[in-house]
Amino acid sequence: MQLVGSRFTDATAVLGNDLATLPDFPAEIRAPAGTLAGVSAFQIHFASRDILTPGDHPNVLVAMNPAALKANIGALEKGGTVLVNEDAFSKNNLKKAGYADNPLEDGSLADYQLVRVAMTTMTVAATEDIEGITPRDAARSKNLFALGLISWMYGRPTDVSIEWIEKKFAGKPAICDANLAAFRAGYNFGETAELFAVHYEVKPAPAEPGVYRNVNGTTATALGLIAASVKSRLPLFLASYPITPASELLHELSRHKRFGVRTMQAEDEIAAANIALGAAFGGQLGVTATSGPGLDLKAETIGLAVALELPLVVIDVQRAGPSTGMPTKTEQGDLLTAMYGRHGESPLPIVASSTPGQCFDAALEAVRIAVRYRTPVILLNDTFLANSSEPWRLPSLDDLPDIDPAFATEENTEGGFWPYVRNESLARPWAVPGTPGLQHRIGGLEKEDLTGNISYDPENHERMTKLREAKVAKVAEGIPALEADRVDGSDVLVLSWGSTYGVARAAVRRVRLSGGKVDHAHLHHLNPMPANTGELLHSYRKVIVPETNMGQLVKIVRADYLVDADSVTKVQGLPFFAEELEEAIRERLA
Amino acid sequence: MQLVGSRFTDATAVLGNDLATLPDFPAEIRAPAGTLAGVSAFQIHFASRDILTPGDHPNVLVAMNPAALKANIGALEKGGTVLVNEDAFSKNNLKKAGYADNPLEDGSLADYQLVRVAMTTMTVAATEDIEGITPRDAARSKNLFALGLISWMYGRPTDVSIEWIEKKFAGKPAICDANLAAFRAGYNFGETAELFAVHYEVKPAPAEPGVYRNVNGTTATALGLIAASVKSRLPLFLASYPITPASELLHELSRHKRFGVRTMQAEDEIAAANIALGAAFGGQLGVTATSGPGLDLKAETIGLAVALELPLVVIDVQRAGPSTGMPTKTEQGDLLTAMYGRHGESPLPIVASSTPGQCFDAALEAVRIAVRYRTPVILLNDTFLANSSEPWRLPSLDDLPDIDPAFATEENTEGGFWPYVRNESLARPWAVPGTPGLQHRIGGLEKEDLTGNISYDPENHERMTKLREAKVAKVAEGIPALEADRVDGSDVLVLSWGSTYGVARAAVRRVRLSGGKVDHAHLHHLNPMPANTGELLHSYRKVIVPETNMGQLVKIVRADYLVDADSVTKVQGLPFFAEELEEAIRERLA
Amino acid sequence: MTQQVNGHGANGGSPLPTFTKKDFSSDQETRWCPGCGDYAILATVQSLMPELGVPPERTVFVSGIGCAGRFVYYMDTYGVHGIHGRAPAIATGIAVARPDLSVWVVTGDGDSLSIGGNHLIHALRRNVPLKILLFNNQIYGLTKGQYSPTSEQGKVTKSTPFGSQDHPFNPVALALGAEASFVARTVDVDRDHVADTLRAAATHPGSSFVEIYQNCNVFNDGAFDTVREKGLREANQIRLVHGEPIRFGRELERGVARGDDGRLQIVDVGEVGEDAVLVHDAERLEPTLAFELAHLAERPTGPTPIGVFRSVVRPTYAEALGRELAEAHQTADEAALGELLAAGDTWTVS
Amino acid sequence: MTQQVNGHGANGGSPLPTFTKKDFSSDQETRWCPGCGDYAILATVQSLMPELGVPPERTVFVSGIGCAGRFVYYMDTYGVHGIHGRAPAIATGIAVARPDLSVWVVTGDGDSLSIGGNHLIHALRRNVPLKILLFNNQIYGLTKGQYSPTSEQGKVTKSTPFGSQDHPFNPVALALGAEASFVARTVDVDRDHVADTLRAAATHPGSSFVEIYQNCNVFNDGAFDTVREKGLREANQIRLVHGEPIRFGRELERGVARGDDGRLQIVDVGEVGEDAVLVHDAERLEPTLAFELAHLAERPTGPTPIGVFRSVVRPTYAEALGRELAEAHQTADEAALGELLAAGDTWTVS
Ligand SMILES: Cc1ncc(C[n+]2csc(CCOP(=O)(O)OP(=O)(O)O)c2C)c(N)n1
Ligand SMILES: Cc1ncc(C[n+]2csc(CCOP(=O)(O)OP(=O)(O)O)c2C)c(N)n1
Ligand code: SF4
Ligand code: SF4
Ligand SMILES: [Mg+2]
Ligand SMILES: [Mg+2]
Repeated sequence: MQLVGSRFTDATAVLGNDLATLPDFPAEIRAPAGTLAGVSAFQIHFASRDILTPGDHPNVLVAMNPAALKANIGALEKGGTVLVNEDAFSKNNLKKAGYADNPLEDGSLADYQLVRVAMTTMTVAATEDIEGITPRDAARSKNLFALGLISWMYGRPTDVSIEWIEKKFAGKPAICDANLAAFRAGYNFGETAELFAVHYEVKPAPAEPGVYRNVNGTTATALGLIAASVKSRLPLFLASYPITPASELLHELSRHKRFGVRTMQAEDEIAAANIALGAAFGGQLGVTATSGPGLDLKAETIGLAVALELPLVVIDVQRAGPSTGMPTKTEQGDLLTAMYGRHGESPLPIVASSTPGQCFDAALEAVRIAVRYRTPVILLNDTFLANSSEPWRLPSLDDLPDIDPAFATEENTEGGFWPYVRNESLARPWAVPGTPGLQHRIGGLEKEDLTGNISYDPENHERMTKLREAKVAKVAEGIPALEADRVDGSDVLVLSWGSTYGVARAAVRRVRLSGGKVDHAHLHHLNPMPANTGELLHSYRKVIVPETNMGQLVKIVRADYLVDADSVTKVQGLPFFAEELEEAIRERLA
Repeated sequence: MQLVGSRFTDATAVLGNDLATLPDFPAEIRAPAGTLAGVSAFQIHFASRDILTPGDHPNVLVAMNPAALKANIGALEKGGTVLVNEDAFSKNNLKKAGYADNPLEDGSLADYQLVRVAMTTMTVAATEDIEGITPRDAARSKNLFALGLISWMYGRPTDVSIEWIEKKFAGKPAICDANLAAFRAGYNFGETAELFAVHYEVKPAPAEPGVYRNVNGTTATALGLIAASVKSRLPLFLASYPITPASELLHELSRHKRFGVRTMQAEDEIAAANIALGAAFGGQLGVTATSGPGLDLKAETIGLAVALELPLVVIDVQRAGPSTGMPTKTEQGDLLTAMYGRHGESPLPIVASSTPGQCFDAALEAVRIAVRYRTPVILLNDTFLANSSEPWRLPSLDDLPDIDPAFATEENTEGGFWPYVRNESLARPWAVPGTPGLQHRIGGLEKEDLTGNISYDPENHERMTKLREAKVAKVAEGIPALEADRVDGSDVLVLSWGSTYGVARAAVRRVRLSGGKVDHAHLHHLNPMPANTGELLHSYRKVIVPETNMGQLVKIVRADYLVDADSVTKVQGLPFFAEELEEAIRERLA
Repeated sequence: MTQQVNGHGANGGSPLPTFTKKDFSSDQETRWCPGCGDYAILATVQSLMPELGVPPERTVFVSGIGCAGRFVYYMDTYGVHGIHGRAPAIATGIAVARPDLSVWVVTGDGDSLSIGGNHLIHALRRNVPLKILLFNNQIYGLTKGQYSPTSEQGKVTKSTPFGSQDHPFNPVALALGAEASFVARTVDVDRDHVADTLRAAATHPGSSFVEIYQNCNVFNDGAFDTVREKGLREANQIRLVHGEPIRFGRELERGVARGDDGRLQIVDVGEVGEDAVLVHDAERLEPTLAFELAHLAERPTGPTPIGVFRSVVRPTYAEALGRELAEAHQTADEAALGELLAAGDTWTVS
Repeated sequence: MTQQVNGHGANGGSPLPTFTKKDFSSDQETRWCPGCGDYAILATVQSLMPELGVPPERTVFVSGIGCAGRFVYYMDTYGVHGIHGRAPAIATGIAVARPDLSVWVVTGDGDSLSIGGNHLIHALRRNVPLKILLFNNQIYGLTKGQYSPTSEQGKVTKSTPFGSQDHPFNPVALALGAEASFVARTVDVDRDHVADTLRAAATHPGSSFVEIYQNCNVFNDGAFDTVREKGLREANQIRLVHGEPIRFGRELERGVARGDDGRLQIVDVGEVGEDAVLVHDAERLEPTLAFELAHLAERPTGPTPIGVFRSVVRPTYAEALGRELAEAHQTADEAALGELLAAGDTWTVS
């Protein structure tokens, strides 16, 4: 069972080469008698070989009834996904399995990602028009519904399963149709309801001492924003419009009333950005989260935030584009639009998360920069980070950065207040409504330096344009230098950003294990980059930049530092696999 | 008079050093008796020394009454601007001046850019609350209104004029206030009504034989689109939302009913882009025109067009940003957002106009590429091009490119039609509604190669992503190589794009006149660039890229060709002046 | 009028071949959840199409993003699955460019009333010849169950664990406020009523707006039971029919009448007498009566009017101009172009 | 209610200093065309502000782009001159974040009804505490005279040399269709009426929507003469006052009454008798009467209702929740944060 599960999903991960194992497979998930004795369930261990966690805890449990759940939940790893047929959780079945309360309701599964699907109902509905199929027969097909569903979740090709079903039930056309209908219904449900392969494993760093918990990127981002709110004393105001995969952050934060977190589902992404910007003008921590299509729509408003010089955090959970693309698949396709996706000269800082747990630090860092420099900041996450989880070491609260809103409270010129006077960080004062005497008006028209009055003066425009750019450049002064993870004698560097961190480390480690000499550096700040970036890159004979896009960071480093960086790309809606990247590095070492 | 006018505007062009001439100036525009005898009017010749046209025809005529108009219109150059005080065009005054019909109404000024302003009314209104000022006095101040208005139009500082007025009328506070009010009213009217410095001069190329007329960039663009419509037999459908400076194109095209040109003022830029895209699906020539803020809003829809692979022409008349910025001022700030301003990997061709007349060819070229490759194309114009005019040699109709929509009319697979089968240009078939048997559905989700059905298959996504990129790259096969204008022994190249063409040529010519050796090349295609671009750039020791932005093309050539190109920028809402650029080139020759 | 626009009967005069449901059904597998209300609507639309006398190739379906948006893939007509909220704009471009086509928009309550609200009200105001079908399931289906602008206030969803704070739209009232010339409402599973309503919508010149109560059995099951389920709907569907008294209930024992205070109220026909019952007038020029009926039930939780609220004829967007432009385009040749280019003042350099 | 929201009287209990017009006037030079209707509105608003008892520092004006949008620069309050059409969204963020502020939106007919239509209807639906002033001049002023969604059909403008093809919106009707709780209309130069209307708007809990007929003397002069000019307005302004019979005309000789067919009509009071005249009820819960009055005059070219059409109290957006969150934020300290981070299942590595 376990075995089949693993074979199924290992195969899923590499795709294609698993056809052999398929035929016996559905049989394995035939519905159980429902007692602990005759349990059937199957567990999927979805992991590319390299990033297997120590100990073979499965990551996904598909439980067709309470008994199956009870028997197998113990083995499932924390943070894993539990996919249940909720129709089977009747009082009666619960009793049979020896559950006092319904585990789907009583919160006992809080540590897992619970996905409830009415598999029986849907299977029956899907098969009702088929001649000569009783609801009983139909119900039997629900395993095929489950197979269809996980086939969707793990992007398995359907044709093979379909052929197999057709062969297997060649004799019984009705049953065959029912099973096909069920399989398709399951697959389509996954697609329609945009269910994810909810869980990937990322190997944790060699565990430092400390208290750990499992978090996925969405939760870590939410916690980071809440921490930033507590640290800065700024009320957190998230305005978003639902979009896969960013909706989860809206869902997550909407539960944290206790921290005074305000979430608002806006009428669209443009409104969401403007509402968050309004909240920022009102003196709160304005955040808006979206994915590619929504980022496009926010462009004009982000440009306004650049002109207003107000703190605003824009989170883009990247997904496969262009256009609607593949909404549930991962991609690093939005770096260049984050850099340049606004008309005119409108630079802003960009931060990117590297691992599920690091999303916490990245969120804090985005807030720190936004508040300190009074600027919109784009935080780049992606589908892979949002839905992956890893053991996360709880930070000590004292290690968290202090974030001081430093609101303006006094006039800053005799007899008045000028909103565009700058401090040593080139940041302007943040004077919030309610502060007597500091009334001021700001807008998107070019402003006169210092006074902030509308100005069409040519030199002033050039000065302000350069000031806005210089301010963003200044952020580099407050961030750590780019460090390479080195081995002696290496003259090749792998430079990664975002969620490619984990696989780049793994690939580099693999290359080294077999004697290859290669270093690794990772960028958490994409704009500005650490001050020493150019110098570091030039210290190597070769720089390799792996990205799950057509090569975006590589364009920036080539333009900025004139290094002949080499691009390794994958655009399949999937993360790199260590073996793929290892291969690519080897070729370039030769 | 003439003299003052010229001094005034030469000064305007370089700004600042004209203060000396100011004091006498308003006196010069004191209202005339209104008879041809005692005419007063003034003419502004706005031209930076280098780009003076042969013959000293003034470009702007400010006529305070019919007599002034009649006396001076003859001298005004075709296409010039006539700024009139329409209040003064009473039957009576017209008779006095010997006009049978009102020249403002009878179309006799069709060859000029006529700006009618009710100067007297506004002056009276502006001064009515001033103690001790009779409407008669008030009316006298209208000259100051005119001065204020042109001060706005030519970006003159107001403080000097104000001081001067205050000094001049120190004795008579009421008159002084009235004049100040009038001056401010004029200046503010210019700003509020977003009036332009409607006319710049660009030196025509050494005139080849042929028939010439004057066109500004807006008209040339409109003519190019109409020509493309006639050549392709595709009805022209412009959907736009008004925005300075792109509105003029909407105004211009809306007058060409006779060519079946459909213009639609949409509810916003997003709608405009989608309406144009819908028209394209319907088999028409869909065009949408806007400026920076509107381009931001169209981003998501342009991405959809990339996925649908339908012809769509998006015209961006660039203005000074970021955000609302300086709506009437010019800038080349949108190149990078045209390249990358959409989420995911969504490449598209980009064409940029170089001179007012060349806007005609650029528009045709944008349509040719869009139709041939079934792709959205961004055409980059700017405020300077749109409002400048130059003598334009009429093209012979046979020289115009043939544009063949090549609509699909037959099934392309046995028993069916697949919308994503590609031809040798990697273009897909354009099958328009009404064609029996070719019904098909297309959308923004990733599509299966060939069939166009929705596909989440990893390899397919990578294949389609590369196909979309390869298709755009293929455009390079159909465009001329990049030619440099060479002098012997030069190892420095000035590489320009867009409206910087004229001044780059002028500056290069100036440098050469004094013995400097420098070449010049100009890019009309920004994406893809001509196939030989890298090779050409690498054949020089130094490449200088002048842009009226913070350096955008330079980023692209550095990234693509790894040339250490040098950026010369100006971000003042004004074009370069030849002397500025000459200076910058000299420094780099040394 | 419907002869020239909406593609109706427009077949170059030649007699129309007769079509069947199959001619309008694509080979794509339907991918909604089993039990979804969208299936019933699809089946009805596919069967209705042949009746309308517009061949598949002159029929276009345009949709935005959402479960409803999948609809276009299942019709064997021309179709565009656009981006979220923009279907009315894309469809406007198609319909204005091609008056010979019959253009349908399929959209959800989030797609058309949340992100797409502006395009919807402007299409209605302009009276662009579009048949707009709003599948209202009072929820965001595709994104897994957030509340929508038609969800009841206080609704607990993924994005509102403590209940939504928004007062919802009444789609029929919003459309009427936006000058819509044809406004109707129907219920997904009520096949005949859906067919009758869409038939009327199809032949209406200009924009027709049809709100279809659609059950999302996965994320918002039962939202419309009152007017949808056997045993309840008989008592709660107030079926509006132009020119007929507004009566409902199993024995038509109840009706709508105007009280002395001038307001509409639900009455017992027995008590007030048949003559007191209001006669429905969908063709009344001012939208006030339709608006009053729209507010008879703020939500479908009790007696609720369905059918055609308003159907008035006013000029469709740029119709005459469209014909003029089409002709002009035909005659605009290179000669004309030559004149245009040489217009105004020219001079010759030799 | 208005005690807690909209910033009214909210001054930490301490008595308010008294303010003057000057306290609300910025030092920026007004830059509208001489004779523009915007001047009159600005003067009235600046004089009204001191009355409202909200200090300048707790007053915020938000605008979009357009001539109307310049308004914010002339008020010595906090202000945001946003981007085109988005003012209601920016203002929503401010008002929801800061219920202690009095938030005003100044917008034009293009800004709020064309590009900004969606944000407007959603703000109204949610009943966010905003005072929305729509300066309706039926034209695009700043961009030099294109037609707007309120321009009459057939209007000849720069973008429509052959006349516009669009049927216009009726802003009051649109707002009512969008569930607005307070809807009014007034005329720029009618200072007292503007002041009275804005006073009512200011104290209304939730969104108040005020259409102000504003003359653009440069690009659309005279659009409102019928209800704006001496000699005409006396006969054409139908001044709505809650609880009073709807009468107008120099001697109040005309009125509005409901005919036997149930429709509103303009009557000669002498003929029908005083008792037949309809008494205005702005507080009637359902918006139907207000909607009928909105359609009494589709355009201000004859007798036209002005004043408050509708004013009903319903919960403002997230009001109670807002208080709850504010308190929660106060008490959420690092200890609480520590617990949150360590929530769920943890293990220790040593
Ligand atoms: C620009 C953009 N924003 C958000 C989304 C995510 N999204 C897709 S469909 C949808 C709403 C679906 O609800 P509805 O329109 O009611 O359709 P239903 O699924 O209920 O039929 C959302 C928010 C998107 N695809 N694009
Ligand atoms: C995104 C965007 N689109 C278009 C414009 C150009 N624009 C500025 S104001 C305006 C309309 C002004 O009309 P209205 O809202 O009625 O205000 P008014 O000037 O009449 O007071 C337009 C189209 C812009 N600034 N931004
Ligand atoms: S989620 Fe709801 S609306 Fe979407 S397909 Fe499933 S049942 Fe239908
Ligand atoms: S253009 Fe019209 S609205 Fe704008 S300032 Fe001038 S008069 Fe006022
Ligand atoms: Mg829905
Ligand atoms: Mg206006």
